[in-house]
Amino acid sequence: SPGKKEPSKPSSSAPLTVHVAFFPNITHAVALVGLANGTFAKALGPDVKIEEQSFTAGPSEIEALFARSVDIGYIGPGPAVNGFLKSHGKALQIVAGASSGGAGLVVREGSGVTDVKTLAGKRVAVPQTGGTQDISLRHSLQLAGLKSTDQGGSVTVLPVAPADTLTLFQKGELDAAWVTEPWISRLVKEGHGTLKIDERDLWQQSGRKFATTVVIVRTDFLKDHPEIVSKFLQAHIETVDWIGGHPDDASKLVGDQIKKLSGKSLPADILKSSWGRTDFTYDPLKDTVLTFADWSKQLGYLKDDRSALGDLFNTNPLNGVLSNLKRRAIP
Amino acid sequence: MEVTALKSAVFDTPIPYPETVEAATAHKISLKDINVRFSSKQGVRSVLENVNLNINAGEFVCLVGPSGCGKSTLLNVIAGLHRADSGSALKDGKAITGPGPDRAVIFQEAALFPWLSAVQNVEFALKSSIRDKKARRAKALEYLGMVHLARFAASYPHELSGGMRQRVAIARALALNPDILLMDEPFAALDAQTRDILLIEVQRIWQETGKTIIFVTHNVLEAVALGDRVLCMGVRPGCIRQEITVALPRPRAVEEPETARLAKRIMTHLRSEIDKIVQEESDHAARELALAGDGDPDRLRHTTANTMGDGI
Amino acid sequence: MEVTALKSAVFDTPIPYPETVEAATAHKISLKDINVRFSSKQGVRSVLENVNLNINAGEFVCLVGPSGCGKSTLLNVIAGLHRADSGSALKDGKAITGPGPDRAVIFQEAALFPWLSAVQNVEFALKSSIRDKKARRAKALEYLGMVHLARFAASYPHELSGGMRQRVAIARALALNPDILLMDEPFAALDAQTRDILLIEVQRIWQETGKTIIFVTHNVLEAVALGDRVLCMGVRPGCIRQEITVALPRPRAVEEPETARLAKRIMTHLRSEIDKIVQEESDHAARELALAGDGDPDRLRHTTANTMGDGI
Amino acid sequence: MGFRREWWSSYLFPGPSEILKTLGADLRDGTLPIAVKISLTRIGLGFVTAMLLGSITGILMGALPVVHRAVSPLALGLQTLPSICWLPLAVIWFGLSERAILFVTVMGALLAVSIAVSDGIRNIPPLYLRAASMMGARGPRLYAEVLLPAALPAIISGAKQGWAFAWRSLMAGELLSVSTGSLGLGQTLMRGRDLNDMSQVLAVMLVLVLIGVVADRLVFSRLERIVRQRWGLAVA
Amino acid sequence: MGFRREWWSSYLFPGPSEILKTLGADLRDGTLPIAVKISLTRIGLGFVTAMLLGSITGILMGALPVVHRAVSPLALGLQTLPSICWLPLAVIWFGLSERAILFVTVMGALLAVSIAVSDGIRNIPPLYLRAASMMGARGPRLYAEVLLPAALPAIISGAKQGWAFAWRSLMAGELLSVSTGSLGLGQTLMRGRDLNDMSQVLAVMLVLVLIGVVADRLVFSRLERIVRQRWGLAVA
Ligand SMILES: Nc1ncnc2c1ncn2[C@@H]1O[C@H](COP(=O)(O)OP(=O)(O)OP(=O)(O)O)[C@@H](O)[C@H]1O
Ligand SMILES: Nc1ncnc2c1ncn2[C@@H]1O[C@H](COP(=O)(O)OP(=O)(O)OP(=O)(O)O)[C@@H](O)[C@H]1O
Ligand SMILES: [Mg+2]
Ligand SMILES: [Mg+2]
Repeated sequence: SPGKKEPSKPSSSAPLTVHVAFFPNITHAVALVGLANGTFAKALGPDVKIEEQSFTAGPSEIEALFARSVDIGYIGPGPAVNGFLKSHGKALQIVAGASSGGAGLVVREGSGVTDVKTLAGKRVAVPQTGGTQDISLRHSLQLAGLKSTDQGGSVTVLPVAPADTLTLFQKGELDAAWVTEPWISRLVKEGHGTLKIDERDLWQQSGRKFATTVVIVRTDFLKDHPEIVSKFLQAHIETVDWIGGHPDDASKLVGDQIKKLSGKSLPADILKSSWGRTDFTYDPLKDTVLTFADWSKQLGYLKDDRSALGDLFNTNPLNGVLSNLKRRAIP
Repeated sequence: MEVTALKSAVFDTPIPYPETVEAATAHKISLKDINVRFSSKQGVRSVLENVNLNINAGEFVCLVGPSGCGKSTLLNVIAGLHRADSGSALKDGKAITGPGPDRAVIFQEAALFPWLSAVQNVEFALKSSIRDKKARRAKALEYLGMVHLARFAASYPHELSGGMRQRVAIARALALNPDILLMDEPFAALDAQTRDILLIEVQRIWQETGKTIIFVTHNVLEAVALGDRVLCMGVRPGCIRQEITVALPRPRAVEEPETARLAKRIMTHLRSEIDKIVQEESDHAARELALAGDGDPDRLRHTTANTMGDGI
Repeated sequence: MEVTALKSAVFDTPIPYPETVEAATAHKISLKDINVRFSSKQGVRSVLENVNLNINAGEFVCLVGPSGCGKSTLLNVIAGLHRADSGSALKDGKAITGPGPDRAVIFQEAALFPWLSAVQNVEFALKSSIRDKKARRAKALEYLGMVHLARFAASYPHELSGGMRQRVAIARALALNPDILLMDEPFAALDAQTRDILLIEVQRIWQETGKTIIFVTHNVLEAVALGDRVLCMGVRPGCIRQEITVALPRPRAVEEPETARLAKRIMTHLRSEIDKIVQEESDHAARELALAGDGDPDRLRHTTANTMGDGI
Repeated sequence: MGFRREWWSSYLFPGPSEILKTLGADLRDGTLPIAVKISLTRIGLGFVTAMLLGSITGILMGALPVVHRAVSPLALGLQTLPSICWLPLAVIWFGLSERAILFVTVMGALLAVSIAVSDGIRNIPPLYLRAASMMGARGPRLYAEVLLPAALPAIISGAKQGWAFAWRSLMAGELLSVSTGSLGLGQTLMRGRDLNDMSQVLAVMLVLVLIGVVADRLVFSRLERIVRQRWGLAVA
Repeated sequence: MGFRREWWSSYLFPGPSEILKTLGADLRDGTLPIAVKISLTRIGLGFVTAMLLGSITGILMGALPVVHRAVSPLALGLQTLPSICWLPLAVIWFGLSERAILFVTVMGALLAVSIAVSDGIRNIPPLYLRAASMMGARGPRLYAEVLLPAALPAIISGAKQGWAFAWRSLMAGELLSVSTGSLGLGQTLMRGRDLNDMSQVLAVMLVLVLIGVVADRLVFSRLERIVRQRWGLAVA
C-alpha cells in the first residue's frame, strides 16, 4: 500500500485539494455513496481535501475540467469523448466505469408504436442531438431500415429537454422518447408510457452492459498525482462493491444525497424503478464506448474515428489497483 | 400706430369684487374665494388668497404685478391646468374642471413641441377644427404669416430664436380660435416694433371676434393701452389689490400722454407693493446671511442682520 | 431713480467698424468678419454675415435688433458656445476657443439646473472660486438677496415663477464674477419695478468692478439708459447696421426726455429694418398660401400672392 | 497547479484561425446562413410584437397613474424571470411550434419595453402635457401625437434593451426544438456547447455580436440620430 | 386529445394550493430562505458592481462622441449574448467560485447599464450643458455634477433594466457548480425545471416576482418618486 507523501514535492504545507465532479443522479450513485460514506476521504487520507462539485450537465463539467477546476469526474461517455477530442486528446482520460443501463425507448399509450419498425411517421424525442440516446435511436432506426426526417426519412427526431418531454408526452405531441432514468420511470408513471426497449437488451454481446457513466481524470492531474488517482480508484471499487452488497441501503443513501444536493427528493417509486434498471460497475466498458463512437462517426456527429480515441482509455491505474486486490484486469 | 384723440377715466374699485353669487353666472369667468397653496419641503406657501374676479364676455383684462405674485398661477386656475385648493372657478356659469381648447393659453415659456416644425405646431391646434389637411396647412401658414414666420414654417423649434418660438406659440394659441385667450407675457421676448405690430393684431382679433382676453404683462403702458380693466396683483398673500377700469377710446397708443399718465398712476400703486417685497426680501436675506453655510441646503433658517450687495 | 442733469450726444458710426487688425489686440473683445451659418433641411441659412465689432474693457454695450436677427447667436460666439464658420473672435487678443467662467452668460431661457435648489444653483457658479462651504453658501445667499430671492433659496426651479427663475440665473451669472457679462434679455420676464432695481444694481456692479458688459434688450429706452454704445442689428444678412455712441452722463433715467429723444432716433433706425422684414415675411407667407396643404411639411415652396390675416 | 488561473486556455478557447475555420465551414455547409435567416425571422417577429405590445402597455402605465401603481412593480418582477421559466408555459400553451418560440421571445422583451416606455412617458417635461391638454388633445390622440413622440428618445433607448432581451430569450426559446430542419442560432450555439465545441460557440457569438452591431448601425443609431437632430438634442 | 389548447391544465400545471404546499415545504426545510439569502447577496454585489462600472463606461460613451461611435454598437452586440456564453470565460478566469457567478451577473447587466446611462446623457437638453460649460465645469466635475444628475431619470429607468438583466444572468450563473452548501434560487429553479416539477418552478417564480416587486417598491419606485418630484417632473 502506498506510503506517505513524497518528500520531493514542493514544501506546500497546505493540503492538496482534489476537485471531484458528479451529478446528483442515480447513474452517479457511486460518487454519491462514496462521498457520503466517507470512503473516498478515508482512502485519500487527511492530507488530501476533497472538494465536491455537483453539475447538471456534462458539457459544463468538461468546461470546468478544461479550466482545471475539476480533477476527477463522473460523467457520461458522450461528453467524455467530446472533451477528449476537443482537447486533441490532451485534457482527460477515462480511468474507470461507474454505471451501465438506465436508458431506453418509452412509447406513449395510444401512439401505436410497438417496436422500432413502427416508428415510421412518428415523432420521437431524444434529450440532445448527438447525445448517446440520439445515437442509439438513430442506429436502431438504421437497423430497422428507417431514416429520420432530416435524412429524408419518415421519423421525426426531436431534441427535447427531458422535462419538456414529459409535458409533451402528456399533451400527446410526442409518440415516443429515448431517454434515461429517472425519466423512463416518470414517463411510464406520469405519462402513461410503456418501456418498449430496454437499451440493455441491445447489448447482448457485452453481457447486457453498456457505459452510462464513466470516471474521467484530468491528464495533468494524473501525471502529477498518480498515487491519489490510484487511491481514489480503490475507493471507487470498494463503493461499487458495497452498492452491490447493500442495494437497499445504497438506494436510500442516494435518495438522501440527491435531496441534499439539489434540494429536491425523487419519489420513492421512481427511485426504486430507476434503480432497478441501472447497474453499477467499475468496468469502463471500453468496447461499448468505442462502438458508440463508430455509430457517431457513421451518423456524421464525429469527424474522427476510433483511431483518434487511442489514448481515451487509461486502465493502468485501475488495473494496478485490481491486481493489488487480486482481481481480474480490465482489457 | 398714430392715435389722434384720447380721453381718460380711472376708477379705483375696492376689492373683494362686490358681485353677488347669483350674478356670477352671467359672467364669462367668475372666480370666487380662490385659494392656491403649494406645499414643498419649506412648508406650505399660500400663493393666491381669496381671489375674487369676474370677467365679462368680450372683456380685455390686463394683469400686472410683481414677479412671483401669482399671475401665472391665476391664469392656470382659469385654464383648468391647476385646481384651486378652495373656492369656485366658473366659466359661463359652469365649474372649470380641466383644460380645454375653449381657453387657449400662451405660456410664459413657448411650450412648443420640439418634434414638430413651426407649421406643424400650429397645425396641432387646428386638428380638431379642420379635418382637411390642405385647408389645415393653409390656415396654419396664415397664422404663421400673422407673426411674420411664414419663412420659418418648416423650421423646428430649436432652430428658432427665443422670440420666434414665442411667436409660434402665439400663432398656435390664435389658431385654436378659443373663446378665451389667456396670454402670459406673450410679447416679453419680442422687440418693441414686432411687439407693436402684434399688439395691433391682437386688438383687431379681439374687436372682430369678441373674444375674452386676459393678458399678463410687465409693461404697464401696454396694460393701459390694451385693457378694459387693469388688475394689479400684490404678494403675500397674492391677491388683486387694485382694479382700474380704463375708459379710454381705442385704438390707444402707448406714446400718448394720457395713456402714460394713467400708467404712471398704476405704477405708483405697484411701486408700494414692490417696495414692501424688497424690504421683506432683503430683511430675510440679511437674516439668512448670519446662518449661511450650515451645510444643509434644505434647511435655511433665520438669524441676525447683515448688509447686502457689497460683496462683488 | 431720480436723475437731475442730462446731456446727450449721439454719434452714428458707419460699419464695418473701422479699426485696424493690429489695434484689435488692444480690445477686450474683437470680432472680425464673423460669419455664422446654420444648415438644416431647408438649406443653409446665413445668420451673421461679416460682423465686425470691437469692445473695450469696461465698456457697456447694448445690442438691439428685431427678433431672430442673430443677437443670441452673436453672444454665443463671444461666449465660445458657438464657433463662427469664418472670421476671428478674440478676447484680450487671444482667440476664443470655448466657453469659460471669464465670460458669464445670462441665457434668454433661465437654464437653471432643475436638480439644484436656487441657492445650490448659485453655489454651482461659486464652486471654483470659493472652496469653503460655509463661505460659499453665504456668498450665494448674498447674490440671491440681490435679486430679492433669499426667501426662496431652498426652492427648486420648478417651484419658482418665470421671473424668479430668471433672477436666479442673474444671480448665478453675477456670482461667477466674470470679466465679461453677456446678458441676453435678462430682464424680459420681470416687472418694471424689479427691473429698475436690478438695472441699478447692474450699473453699480459695472461701475465698481469695471466689467465689460454686453446687454441684449428689446427695450430701446433701456439700451440708451445703460449703454456706452448701442448696436442696432439688422436681418438678412444679420449684421450690425447702426452703431450709436451714447455720451450722456450717468446715472440716466429712462423717463428723462433726453433719453427718450435718443431712443426715438434708434427706434426710427430699427423700424425701417423691421418694416423690411414684415414686408418680406408677408410676401413670403402669401406666396406659401397658394401652395399650402401639399402634404409634406418639410418641403414648403413659393408661389403666388394672397392676402393675410383676415382668416379668423 | 501553477496554471490554475491562466487567462486563456487553448482547450476552451481556440485561436482566431480555428474560429475562422469553423466559421468558414459553417458558411460553406449552409448551417450558419440558414441559422441566421431563421433566427432573424424569429427575432424580427418577436421584437416587433414586443415593441407593439410593450408600447401599448407602457403608454397605459405611463399615462394612467392607477395602472402604473398596480402594474409597474409586477412588470419589474416578471421581467427578472429568466426565460427558462417561460419555456414550460410555452410548451403547454403552444406545444412544439414556432409560436412557442415567439412566445418566449416576446415575453423576454415585452415588459422591458413597457417599463422603458412608461418611464419615458413619466419623464416627459410637464410643460408639453400642459400645452397638449390646453389644446384639447386627449385619449388616443394625446397618446399617439404627444406622449409617444415626447418619450421617443427614451423609447429608442428602451428598444435597445428590449432588443437585447429579445435575443437572449430567443436563444433560450430556440432550445425548444420545433423541427429538425429549422436550427436557429440558439440551437447552433447550444449544440456547440453540448459538444464542448468552443470554436463553434465562439463562431456563433461572433455572428451574434455582428448582428447586434449591424442592427445598431442600421436601425438604432440611425433612428437616434434622426430623433436627436429633430428634437434639437444634438450637442453642437 | 380534446385538451390540446387548454390554458390551464390541472395535470400539467399545479393549482395554487399545490404551489403553496411546495412553498410551505421549501420554507420549512430551509431551502427557500437559504436560497433567497444566497441569491440576494449575489445580486446585491453583482448589481451594484454593474451599476458602478456601467455608469463609468456609460458616462464615457455618453460624453465622448469618439468613444460612443466606437463602443456603442459593440455594447449592444455584446449585450445580446446570452449568459451561457459568459460561463466558460467565468470558469477559466475565476474557477468554480463565487467570483465566477459574480462575473456572469455583472456581465449580464453591465452593458445594459452603460447603454442606458450613455443614452440618458446624450438626451440631456443641450441648454444644461451650455450652462455648465459657461460656468467652467469640465472633467470629473462636469460628469458628476451635471451629466449624471441631468440623466438621472433615464439612469433610474436603465437601472431597472439592469436589475432584470442581472437577475436573469444570475439565474444562469448559478448553474455553475460552486459548492454544495450554496444553492441559490437559480439552482433551485433549475432543479425544479430539470425534474419537471412545475410546482417548484412556480414557487421559485413567485419568489422571484415577489423580490422584484419589493425591490421596485423599496428602491426603484421610491428613487423615481424623489427624483421626479425634485426635478419637477411630477404631473400635477
Ligand atoms: N440650430 C439652428 N439651426 C438653424 N437656424 C438657427 C439655429 N439657431 C438659430 N438659428 C437661426 O438664427 C437666427 C438668429 O437666431 P438668434 O437666436 O441669434 O436670434 P435673436 O436675435 O437672439 O432673436 P430673439 O430676439 O428672438 O431672441 C434665427 O433666424 C434662427 O432661426
Ligand atoms: N410647484 C410649486 N411649488 C411651490 N411653489 C410654487 C410652485 N409653483 C409656483 N410656486 C410659487 O407660486 C408663486 C407664484 O408663481 P407664479 O408663476 O404664478 O408667479 P408670476 O406672478 O407668474 O410671476 P412671474 O411674473 O415671475 O412669472 C411663486 O412665489 C412661486 O414660487
Ligand atoms: Mg408668470
Ligand atoms: Mg435671442
